[in-house]
Amino acid sequence: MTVAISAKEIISQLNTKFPGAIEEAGADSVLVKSDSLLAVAEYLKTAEGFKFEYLNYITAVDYYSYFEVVYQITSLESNRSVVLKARSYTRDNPTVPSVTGLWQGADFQEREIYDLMGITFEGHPNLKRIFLWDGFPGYPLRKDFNQ
Amino acid sequence: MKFERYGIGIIKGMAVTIKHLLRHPTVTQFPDQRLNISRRSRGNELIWSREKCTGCATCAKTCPQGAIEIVTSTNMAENKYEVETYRVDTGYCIQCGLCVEACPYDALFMGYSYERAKYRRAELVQSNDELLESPSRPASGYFHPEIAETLPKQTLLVEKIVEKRKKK
Amino acid sequence: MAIFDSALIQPLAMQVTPPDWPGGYWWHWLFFTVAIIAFVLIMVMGAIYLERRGMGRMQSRLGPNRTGPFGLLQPVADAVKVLLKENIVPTTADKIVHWLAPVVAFAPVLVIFAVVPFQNGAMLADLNIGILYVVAVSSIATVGVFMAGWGSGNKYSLLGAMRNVAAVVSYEIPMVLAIVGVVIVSGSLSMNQIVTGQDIPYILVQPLGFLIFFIAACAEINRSPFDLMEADSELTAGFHTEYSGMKFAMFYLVEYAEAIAMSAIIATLFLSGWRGPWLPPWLWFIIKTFVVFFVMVWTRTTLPRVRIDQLMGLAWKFLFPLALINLFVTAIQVVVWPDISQWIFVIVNIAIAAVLILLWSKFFKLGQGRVEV
Amino acid sequence: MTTTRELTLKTEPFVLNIGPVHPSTHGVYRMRCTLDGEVVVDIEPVFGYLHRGIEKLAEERTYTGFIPLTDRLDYISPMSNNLGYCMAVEKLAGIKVPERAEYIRVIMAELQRLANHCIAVGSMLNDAGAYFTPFMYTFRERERIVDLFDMVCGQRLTYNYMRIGGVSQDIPGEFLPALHKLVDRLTIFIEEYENLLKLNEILLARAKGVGILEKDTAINCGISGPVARASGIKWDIRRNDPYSIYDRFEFDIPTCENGDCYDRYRVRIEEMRQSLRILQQAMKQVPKGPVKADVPHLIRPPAGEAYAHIEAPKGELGYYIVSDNSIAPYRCHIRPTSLINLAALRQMVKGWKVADLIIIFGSIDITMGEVDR
Repeated sequence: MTVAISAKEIISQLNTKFPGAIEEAGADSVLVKSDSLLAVAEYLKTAEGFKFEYLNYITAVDYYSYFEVVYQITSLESNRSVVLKARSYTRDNPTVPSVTGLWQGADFQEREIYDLMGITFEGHPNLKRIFLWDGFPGYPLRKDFNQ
Repeated sequence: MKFERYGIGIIKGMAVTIKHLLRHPTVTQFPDQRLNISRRSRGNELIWSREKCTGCATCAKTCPQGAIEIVTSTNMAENKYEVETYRVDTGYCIQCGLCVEACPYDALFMGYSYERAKYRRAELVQSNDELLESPSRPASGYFHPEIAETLPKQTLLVEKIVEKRKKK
Repeated sequence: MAIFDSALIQPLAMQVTPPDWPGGYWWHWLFFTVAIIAFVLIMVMGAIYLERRGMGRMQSRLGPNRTGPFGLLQPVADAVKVLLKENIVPTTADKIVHWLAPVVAFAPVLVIFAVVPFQNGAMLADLNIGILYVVAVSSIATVGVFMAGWGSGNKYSLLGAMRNVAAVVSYEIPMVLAIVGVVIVSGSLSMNQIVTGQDIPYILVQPLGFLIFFIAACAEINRSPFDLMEADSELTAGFHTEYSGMKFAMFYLVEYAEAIAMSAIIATLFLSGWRGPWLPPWLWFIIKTFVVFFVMVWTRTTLPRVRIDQLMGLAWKFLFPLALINLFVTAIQVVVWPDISQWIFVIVNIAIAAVLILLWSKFFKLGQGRVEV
Repeated sequence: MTTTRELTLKTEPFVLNIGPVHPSTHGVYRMRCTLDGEVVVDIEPVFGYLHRGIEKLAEERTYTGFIPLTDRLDYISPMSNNLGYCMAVEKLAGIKVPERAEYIRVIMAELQRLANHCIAVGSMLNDAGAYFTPFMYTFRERERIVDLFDMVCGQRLTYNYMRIGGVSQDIPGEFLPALHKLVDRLTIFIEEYENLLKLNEILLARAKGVGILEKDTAINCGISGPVARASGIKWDIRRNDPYSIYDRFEFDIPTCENGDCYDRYRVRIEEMRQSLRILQQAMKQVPKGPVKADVPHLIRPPAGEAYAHIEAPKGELGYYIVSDNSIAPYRCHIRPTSLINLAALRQMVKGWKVADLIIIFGSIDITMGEVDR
C-alpha cells in the first residue's frame, strides 16, 4: 500500500538540511518555498532513505491570492509517497522552478500548466504552449479567465 | 527446443486464419438483420410524460449540458405547477441519462428507438408534444425496471453464435 | 474449344512460329491480344472479388455481398465509382510524370501475358526465351511506380517509391536464380516447353526454388508481407497517395494484374501450368492461378509487414545464398545423373530444402537495426 | 546490433509530418519527424487537436454532472475513468461504497481492461502491418465485452455507469450468466490469438528489441501501466496501493525485462489473462445488497483536496480534486496516463526507421481524448 508519508517524518530532516525552506507542513504535504523547491526535490529524489524517484503528477491550482503547484512523488522501493507544494504569489508572471532536470516526465505537464494556467517554469528547455495555439488570449484554467 | 525461427510461428498463424475462413462470420448485416438492443438502451431521444411531470426542473438542474429548458406557471386553482414548455435540445444532449435518474416522479425516460437522425439542426430542438411517448419512439428501460421487463431480451454476441440469425 | 484444338496438334518445337491459323499471323495476334486483355480484366475482377471475400471471411466478416449475386458485381461497381471520381493533380506534382506513371506501370503487366500458355501452344507468342522475357518486362513496372512516387511531390509517395525500387532490384536476383533452377531441369526457356516437360510438377522437383520464387515474387509485386511500398499504416498509401480517379484505378489494376501475372507464372513454372486430368487445360490453368493467388491473399491476411532493411536482409542474406545453392545442386543433379527418375530428385531435393532452411533459419537473424543518430 | 552513421552515405535530413490525419496515429496526434532517409533523427510531438478543456468544464459542472464527461477522456476505457473520478470524490467526501457496488465496479474495471487491451494489442499488430486481421479478431471480442456494458448501462461507448457512492443501477439478472460465458469464451480466444502471432517470425523481427525503454528512463519519465511493466518495473496500483476491493483477489503482475515492443505486447496479453482470473474470482463472490450509498445528487464535499488513482488499462489514472464545499469541483486535475506515457517516445524512436516509429507508437497505446483532454 502506498503510504502517504507523514509530513512530520521528513519535515525535521528537511528543516535541518534546508533551514527556512519549508513554508508550511500539512498533514500529508509539504509546502516548500519556490526558490528552494529544486534543492528539496533533488534531495528527496536522491537521498538515501527517501529515493522518491517517480513523479506521479504535477498540477497547479489557482487560489486567487496565489498559485499553488502540486507535485506528488513516489518511492517505488519503499512504496511511499509525498506531496510537495510550491506557491507563487503574483498573478502577473508567476514563476516556479522547473523540475524537468530531475524528472523528464515533468516536461509535458509543465508545458500544460504553462499553457492553461500561465505559470512560467524557469529552466524548462522548451516552454511553449502545448494544447492551445501561440497567441491564445489568456490562460483558461485561471479562475479569472473570461470566456 | 524452441521452434521460433523455422517458420513454425508463421504456419501456426496461417492455420488460425484458414480456420476462420470456414467459420461463420460474426457480423450482422444491419438494415436487414437487427439484433435486439439493450433493454436499458439510452437511445436517441428523451421521452417525457406530461401527466407525471410536476415541473420541478430537477432534470434541468442535473443536465450537465444544460440541454433541458422548462417553463412553468402556477395553477392557483389546483394549487400546483403547470408545465408550459418542456424543451430539449437533443443536439446538445449527450445521452448520459442523468436526468432520468434524477427525476423524482419517474416522468422522464430514455428513448428505446434509434435511427432518429434529422435533416435540420432546428428539428433537434424538441418540445412538449414531440417529446411524448409514441409507437415510433418507445421508452427504454433505463432506470425503469418495470419497462425493461416488457422489452425483448438483448441479443448477446457471446450467447448468440451467429448460425441462428434470421432475416427479418 | 475448337479453336484450341488446332493449337493442340502443333509440334512442340514450333518456337516463335504462331500456329497455322486461317488468315495467318495477324488473326492469331488479334485474337490473343483481345483474349489477353479480356482475360486480364476478368481475372483481375475475379481476383479482387476473391481477395475481398476471402479476406473478409478470414477476418470473420462477410466482405462485399450487396452488388449482384454474392456481391460478384462489386468490382464493377468499384470500377464505375472510381472512374467517375475527380482527377486531382497536386500543385507540387511534376504533371507529365504524374500523368505518365500509371500508363508506364500498366503496360508491362499486360505484356507479360503474351508468353503465358493458357493451353498447349495457346499463347500470343511462344518465344523461345519466354521466361527471360517475363523477367525483363516485369521490372519495367517499377519505373512507373517510381515515376508515380517522384511525380506526386509527396514525401510519403517518394518513400514508398524508393522502397519499391530497392526491393525490386534486390529481389530480381534470387528470383532469376530460382527460375534458372527450373530452366536447367526442363532444358528450355520457353514457357510452353517448361509446361510440357513437367511430368512431375516442379514444385516437387524444386521445392526450395519454389519457395524462393514465391517469396521473391511477393516482394516484387508488393504483396504482403512485403507491401512496404504502400504500407497503409506507415505511408498512408505509398506511391499512389496522390492519385485519384482513373489514374488510381490504373494503379489498382496494376496491383492485381501483377499479382495475377505472377500467380500465372508460378502456376506455369511450378504447378505444371495447364496440365491436369479430366478438366480442360485452360480451366486447369485458371484454377492453378487462383490457387496461387489465394495463397497470396492468405499470407496477406495473416502476416505483419517486414521492415525495409529486413526486406533487403532477407533477399541478400537468406534467399540469395539459398538460391545459389539450389542452383548448384540442381545443376549437379542434371549433369551427373541425367537419366535417373525424377522421383528420386523429388525426395532428395525436399530433404535438401528442409535441411537448408533449418540451417539458415538458425543463423539468419532479422530484427534490431537501430542506427545511432 | 547498431551500425554507426559513418559507415553509410551522408544524406540530407528532411521533415516528414506524420499526422494529425494519419491511419496509425490513433487519433489526431501529430509528429513532426526529421528523417534521414528512413531513419528517424528527431521527432517533435504536437498536441492539442482534440483539446476540449475538460478540466475547465469540470469546474462548471456538478460533481455528478462531470461523470459523463469523464467517459470522453479515454474513450477506449470509460469505465476506468468513471471509477477513478468517483473514487476521488468519495475520498474527498468520505463516502463508503456498498459491498455489492465494489464488486460490480471491479468486474466492470477488469472487463474494461480486457476491452482496452483488445484494442491496444489489435491496433499495435495492425500497425505492424498484418492487414486488419488481428484488429478484427480483437475487435470482435471487444464487441462481446461491450455487449455486457450495454446490458448494464445502455450505451456501448460512453458508459457513464459509476456514480459517487456506487454504481447507477444494479446489474440485471442475465448479466452474471453472460459474464460466465464471456470469461470462458475469452479464455479460448486468447489461446487462439496467441497462435496467430505470438511466435510469428516477422513479428519477432519487427518488435523484439525495437523501441527499447530502459527501466531508469521509464521511472524518470513517470511511465506507468503495461509500458512500465514491460520495462521491468513491478508496479501496479492494484497491488501497491490497493483500492476498492482488489486486495481480496489473487492475481499476478506480469512483467518483462527488455522493454521493447514485443514485451509490451506480451505484458498486455498476460494482463488479459490476469483480468480473467480476477473476473473468475469476483463473479463468484458478488454479494447481495444495495449498489449505491445514499449520496445526494448535488453532493457538497467538505473543502479540501484529494488525489485518487487507479490502475487504468493504460496506466496510472489519477484525479486531483480540490473542493470548496460547493456543488462543483473547485479544480479537477486529471493525471493523463497517455500524455505522460508519451514523454519517453522521443528517446524510444530515435535512430529507428519510420516503420518502427509506427509500431513503437502503437505499442505505447494512447488515446488522444486523454492526451489532449
